Amino acid sequence: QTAGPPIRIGMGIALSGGLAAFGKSALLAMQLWAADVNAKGGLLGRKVELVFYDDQSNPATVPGIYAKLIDVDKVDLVVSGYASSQIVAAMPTVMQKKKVFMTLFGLAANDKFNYDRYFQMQPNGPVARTEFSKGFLNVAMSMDPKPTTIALVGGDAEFPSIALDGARENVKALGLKVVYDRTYPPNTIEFASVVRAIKSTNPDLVFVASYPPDSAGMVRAVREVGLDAKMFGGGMIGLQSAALKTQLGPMLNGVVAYDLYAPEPTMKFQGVEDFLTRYRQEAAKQGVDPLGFYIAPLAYAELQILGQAVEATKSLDDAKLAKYIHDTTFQTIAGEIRFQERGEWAEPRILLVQFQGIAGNDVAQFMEAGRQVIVYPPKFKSGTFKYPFSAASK
Amino acid sequence: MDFSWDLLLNAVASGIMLGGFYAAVAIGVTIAFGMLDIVNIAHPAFIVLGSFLAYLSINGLGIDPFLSAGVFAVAGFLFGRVFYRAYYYFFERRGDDSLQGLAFFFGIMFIVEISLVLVFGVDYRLIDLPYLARTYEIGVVQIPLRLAAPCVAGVAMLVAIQLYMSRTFTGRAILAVAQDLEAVRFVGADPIRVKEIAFGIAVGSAIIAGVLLIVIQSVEPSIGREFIGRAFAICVLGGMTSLPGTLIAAMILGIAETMTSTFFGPSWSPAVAFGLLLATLAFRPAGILGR
Amino acid sequence: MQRHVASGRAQSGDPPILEAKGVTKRFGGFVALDGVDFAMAPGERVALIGPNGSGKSTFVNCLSGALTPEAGSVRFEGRLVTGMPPWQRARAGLVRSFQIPRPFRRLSVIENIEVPLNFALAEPPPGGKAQRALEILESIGLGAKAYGSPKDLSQVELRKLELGRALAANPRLLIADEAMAGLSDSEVDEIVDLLERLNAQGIAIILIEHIMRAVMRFSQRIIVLVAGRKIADGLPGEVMRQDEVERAYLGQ
Amino acid sequence: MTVASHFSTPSARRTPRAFSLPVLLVGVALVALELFVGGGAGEYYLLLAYVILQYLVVATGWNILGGYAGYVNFGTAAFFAVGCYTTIALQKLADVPLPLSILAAGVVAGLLGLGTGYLTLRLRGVFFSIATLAMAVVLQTLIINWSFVGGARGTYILRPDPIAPFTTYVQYLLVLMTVLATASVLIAIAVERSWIGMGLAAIRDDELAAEASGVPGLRLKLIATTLCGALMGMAGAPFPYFITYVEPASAFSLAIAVNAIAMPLIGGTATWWGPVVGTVLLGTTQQVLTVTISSAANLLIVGILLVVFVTAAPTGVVGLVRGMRGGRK
Amino acid sequence: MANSISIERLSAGYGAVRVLTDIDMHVASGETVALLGTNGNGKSTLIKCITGQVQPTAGRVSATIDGVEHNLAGRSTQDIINLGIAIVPEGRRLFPKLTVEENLLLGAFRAAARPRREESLAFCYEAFPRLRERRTQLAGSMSGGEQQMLAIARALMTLPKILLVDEPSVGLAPILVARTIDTIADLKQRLGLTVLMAEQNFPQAIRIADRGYVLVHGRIELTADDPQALRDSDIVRQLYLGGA
Ligand SMILES: Nc1ncnc2c1ncn2[C@@H]1O[C@H](COP(=O)(O)OP(=O)(O)OP(=O)(O)O)[C@@H](O)[C@H]1O
Ligand SMILES: Nc1ncnc2c1ncn2[C@@H]1O[C@H](COP(=O)(O)OP(=O)(O)OP(=O)(O)O)[C@@H](O)[C@H]1O
Ligand SMILES: [Mg+2]
Ligand SMILES: [Mg+2]
Repeated sequence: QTAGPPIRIGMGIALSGGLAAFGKSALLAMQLWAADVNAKGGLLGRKVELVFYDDQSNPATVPGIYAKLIDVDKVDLVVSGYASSQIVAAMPTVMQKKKVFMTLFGLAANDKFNYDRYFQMQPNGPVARTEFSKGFLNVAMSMDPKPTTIALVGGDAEFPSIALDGARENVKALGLKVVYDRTYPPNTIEFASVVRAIKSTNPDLVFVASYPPDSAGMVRAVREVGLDAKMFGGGMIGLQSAALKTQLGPMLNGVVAYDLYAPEPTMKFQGVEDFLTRYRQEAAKQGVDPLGFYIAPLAYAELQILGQAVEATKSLDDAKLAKYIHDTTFQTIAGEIRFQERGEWAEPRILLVQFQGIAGNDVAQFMEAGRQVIVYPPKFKSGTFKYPFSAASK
Repeated sequence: MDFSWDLLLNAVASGIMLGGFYAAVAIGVTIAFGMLDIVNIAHPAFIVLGSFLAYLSINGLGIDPFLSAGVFAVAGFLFGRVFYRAYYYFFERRGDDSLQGLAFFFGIMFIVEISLVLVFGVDYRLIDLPYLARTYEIGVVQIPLRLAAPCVAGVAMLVAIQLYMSRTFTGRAILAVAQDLEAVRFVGADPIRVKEIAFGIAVGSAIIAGVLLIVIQSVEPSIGREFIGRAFAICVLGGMTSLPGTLIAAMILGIAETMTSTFFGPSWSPAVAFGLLLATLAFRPAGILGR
Repeated sequence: MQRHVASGRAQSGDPPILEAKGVTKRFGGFVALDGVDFAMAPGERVALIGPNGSGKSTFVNCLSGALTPEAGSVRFEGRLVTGMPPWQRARAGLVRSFQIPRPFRRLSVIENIEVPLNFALAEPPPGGKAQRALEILESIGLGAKAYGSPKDLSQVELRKLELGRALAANPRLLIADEAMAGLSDSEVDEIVDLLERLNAQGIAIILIEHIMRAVMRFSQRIIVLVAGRKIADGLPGEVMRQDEVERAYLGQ
Repeated sequence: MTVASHFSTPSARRTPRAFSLPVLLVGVALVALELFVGGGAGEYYLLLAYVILQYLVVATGWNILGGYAGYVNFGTAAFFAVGCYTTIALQKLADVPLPLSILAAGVVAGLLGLGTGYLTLRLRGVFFSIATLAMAVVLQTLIINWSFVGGARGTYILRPDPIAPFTTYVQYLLVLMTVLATASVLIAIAVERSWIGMGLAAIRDDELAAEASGVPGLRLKLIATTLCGALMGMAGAPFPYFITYVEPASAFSLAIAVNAIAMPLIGGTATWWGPVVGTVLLGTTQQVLTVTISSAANLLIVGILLVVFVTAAPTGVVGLVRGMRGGRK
Repeated sequence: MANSISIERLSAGYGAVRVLTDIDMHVASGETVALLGTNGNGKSTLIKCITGQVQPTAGRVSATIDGVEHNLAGRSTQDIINLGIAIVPEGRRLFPKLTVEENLLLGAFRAAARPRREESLAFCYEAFPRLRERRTQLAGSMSGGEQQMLAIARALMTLPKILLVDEPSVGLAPILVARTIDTIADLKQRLGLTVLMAEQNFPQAIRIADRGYVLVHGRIELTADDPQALRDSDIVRQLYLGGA
């Protein structure tokens, strides 16, 4: 039996608006964690309760939500919603109250604040900027003959901008020639013009940094227009979700994309498969991403870490928790996690996967190994990289 | 980008295809906003509703949405009529001007959007029609069916509605009703019924535009917001009350976007497209085919 | 072309208060005004008549600035006003009323009068604006409805309001575009009386009217427009006897 | 008939004068009160008040053009964002203190308003509205491509330490916003009761007739667009410090555009207190719903409330109250 | 067949303001009846009671169309128009942004009029050649007189049995006043209409009227069974011919 009032964990999270797809998926994972913990008797013998409010994908609602969570609801712990904008909007309030802040997918959000109780779950590592293109370029340079030219394209938004900045840096270091470097505005519908303009510059590599609807738009346009590049893909958010995978189906073959998890033999962390099974049962009901590869395991792991810290320090004291989290290497369903001083993963683990052998639009195939072959980093490599793009597309 | 005829022709072709789809999006705005003076800011929300109906059609019932679109459009038409009745009852009957309705439609927009979230969830939805996965080539110009089919459907819908407006009595009465509601009675027509039918057509067209949207790209409940600006801009650029004007304006916007995208960098295409609108308004304040 | 400047306060030799030369206005291909010349002396009472569609209202619009003519010039009290916005002309004393009443519907009747009092006058009226507004309303017989809405006025009352609003602008030249259409004989007389009182104060008046009784009673000079051209300009009696006028306007 | 209740008698037109002192006093009292409330549980309420007052400024600004002159500005978010980005640019350039940034934002956004006014002076009614919408899109594109202020990736604006009498920075922000809100309401009152207000009302009803009555239409419209722009810009100026990270999407947010229009409409557009009532009602409701309902349903309820509000009181709460006071109808 | 209007003990007004009191009136088949009275005496209101724009507070309004009697009270304007009663309303009420021809075609909206629209159109153009010249001009940009013609023509397009005309001469040049009144008489003859015409212009109205009523302050002060009786009446002399 549990004793004492529940331990309350508060957050604002996008349940409506443009970020809701990820927000809801993350929330579901966290709710599963709460259920798991409560089934085992809670934390410190107390039940765990999530207190969450819809931030409507609008960061302007966030300061109020966190002030309310901390001052009025008096939650014991806070975690962030998805993503950078919302995290940063909460930072002043959270910092003022000196709360430990576990965050979901903040891009270098703590670089300016240097808050020592900030911990970030996306495995970007200390230098997020360059990480999203590192795998891509690394694999690209392994091709024979070596590529010489690259096209960079991405959306006019935070993540794509940062990923492109990093890509430019990496490309420069490698001495590749940039033949196309343009961005497209949010809510672009027609990507054929973009792809045609890229094609006319004849690049060896095409690196894309995009959000879900444009990721799909780009892939489709590439198939419709045709592209002779040796390698195509990059930091394309959305290709991790079942919705786009099933929509695009065989069009994905050959595309390389960054990912955070793939059901490959190299990624069989403790508990993750069990988690995904349970997640999928719920997700189908709620209209949330039914695969759950992208954000869900990390959201679950986030609370695993917080929970472990509470149990280990036997305390809800933010200072103690922060110290413990800094000092510990955690084994989670998302693998082994250790944080560096600014709260990023000490070792980045951005994967690069290549879609191979996709046939039809059935969702089940994406749960199998061998369809999203990990080609980078070497530690998790699960198959061979196929190139050029046209050949890999078969 | 370096110039080439190949790129130019393709940019124009893409622009036209995009324009055809934009036209479908803007038809309902031209009818409701331009002709009936109803500032239906929730129009894009109705479009997204149409997308989800299409999704339901193929994934729930296994029926090609191009086949069921007609049924949905009729449902939208009837819904639009009921909806207009309510709008009439609460606003027009009392003689309030259309501005009053604006807040009302903002409310409707949220209601539709969140209802979709609650029913369908927040995930991106799309439909896959294998027969549209083809790309035809005419000379150097590539015509992907995924864009061409919605364009053709959009233009066909516009032409059909335009014929209805100019050739039928009810159609002409729709054009008249915005100008002098009471006077429509003097020719023996019931203006409320006329407006009801017109609004029904507007909503019906939104539903079809939604079907076309989900053929073109993936859709989530709040995506309609992105179309508010474009839809209203096209309506105004076209001259408010003119469907042919709407078509021309949609094409212009589409071509401006693809040309900018091809030759100057896509990032500037909204600025060019909407700058064009501003310039047009500055030199021809009544729009292209404004009366 | 003879120019008659009859008695009243006007004296021949005064520089004209209004002088329009070669005013031309086209709508698309259609020529609504075709090189109309027109001059009038301060304090003069002129009637502008012509068949429907002959361009009278269009001419007024060109004089008041609501339309810009394609060619020609308009001088008011010696100043070139072509290209001047309507409100400046109103402030200068060139004021018009509209053929179809255009009240400010969401303002009260008295506020309708206060608008020109606030904007068209060089200095506030002696005794205050509210006072002056009431005076004007009394003088046009709308005193009782001062605080009501124009929505509740009848057509006639709207026409009176239209005139009252023009008066409030303290015109030097008043252009009344069919101020009497639809009024009863006694009301027509009332308005003619009112206009005469104003004229006695030195205001020049252009009357556009189809009610010949009023035209004949009021005007010192008549100008006839037909199809955008001036076909006659002279003393009322003479003009009315001209064949051309009879054919084009009076009938029979 | 109850005509008199709908139309201001001469005394009714003068009433705003009687209100400006109380408004000023309320403003001063609020500032004094805020200085006592520091961190702790108060912080939430300070933030809540900040958001509502920010909308009050926006709604009041919108109403000067939309309510008084009948020109519906759809580009509110652009003016707000210009205020935001003025602060950001000045902060990057020279670390300019916030009160100065607010004034600068007022000037920049006011100039933008003036420019819009000039560009669109030939446009009446809906054409003007759409032109402002187009202007917002163009501006957003410019900002997206202007890397000095962060471009598409956004930029961080960290809050400095609070200055002397203030114990937290939020308190400081709120006091500034309270001053701004008080000022904007006073401006609205001044406009409403002056010749400007009457001229704008005449323009709203019939622009041609107004000009014929000597109303300098263009000049008054320019005054209104400038004031409207300046107030919205000033409302946006402190926003970067409020959310600390600004990207174009959050500065040009739909919420701003919706609220700027919905709040005056709910309250009533004919008087200065319409937007005040509307903001307090809708703003409070939104804020409270956000932190009480833990699902997307809060936006649903906002939507339903909007619909209910405007259907129950189509002339705004002000109109409703007047109607009730006037007896029948 | 018989087409007539009959009004019994009718009272009507706007809100608390009573405009018409105890009106009894009859327009028999094939007659042209003039409704006289100076401004604000209720002529338009009476016509609006017939067309359902104003609902009477008491009394009965009925019309007989092709021998069938219809009670008009409580019916909507469009229903009444559809019975075969057309109106040329006060202020013309055209569709300013539609062309002349579109305005006319709309006139044939009525189910009974639709099949014969081409015929009616030809008739109207023949009766008003000016309209044919201006068929593509927007109605709103036409002069007052042209608009009046269009309003009459539009009413004819509904193929009415009974024509109600509210002050056709307002705002017309003298030459057009006479011509318009003649046109109405002519149309009546050619189409076999029953006409009720509200008019202030007594001398013109009397030229074509078979009978007349004079309204003063919302009451019928005179019922004249022939034109001469109207001319001879004291009231008319007082009101129109400058007596008193
Ligand atoms: N909508 C209305 N609301 C209130 N009163 C009205 C309305 N319409 C007309 N009235 C009043 O009713 C009375 C009769 O008006 P009506 O229009 O019937 O007169 P009329 O004889 O047709 O005059 P006119 O020659 O000006 O057309 C007038 O006093 C007028 O002020
Ligand atoms: N905006 C416009 N576009 C096209 N034609 C116009 C426009 N305004 C006026 N006209 C035409 O110009 C001519 C003159 O019109 P105007 O209104 O000046 O006549 P008017 O002499 O005032 O007639 P009325 O006595 O009937 O008022 C008419 O034939 C009219 O149709
Ligand atoms: Mg005229
Ligand atoms: Mg009348």
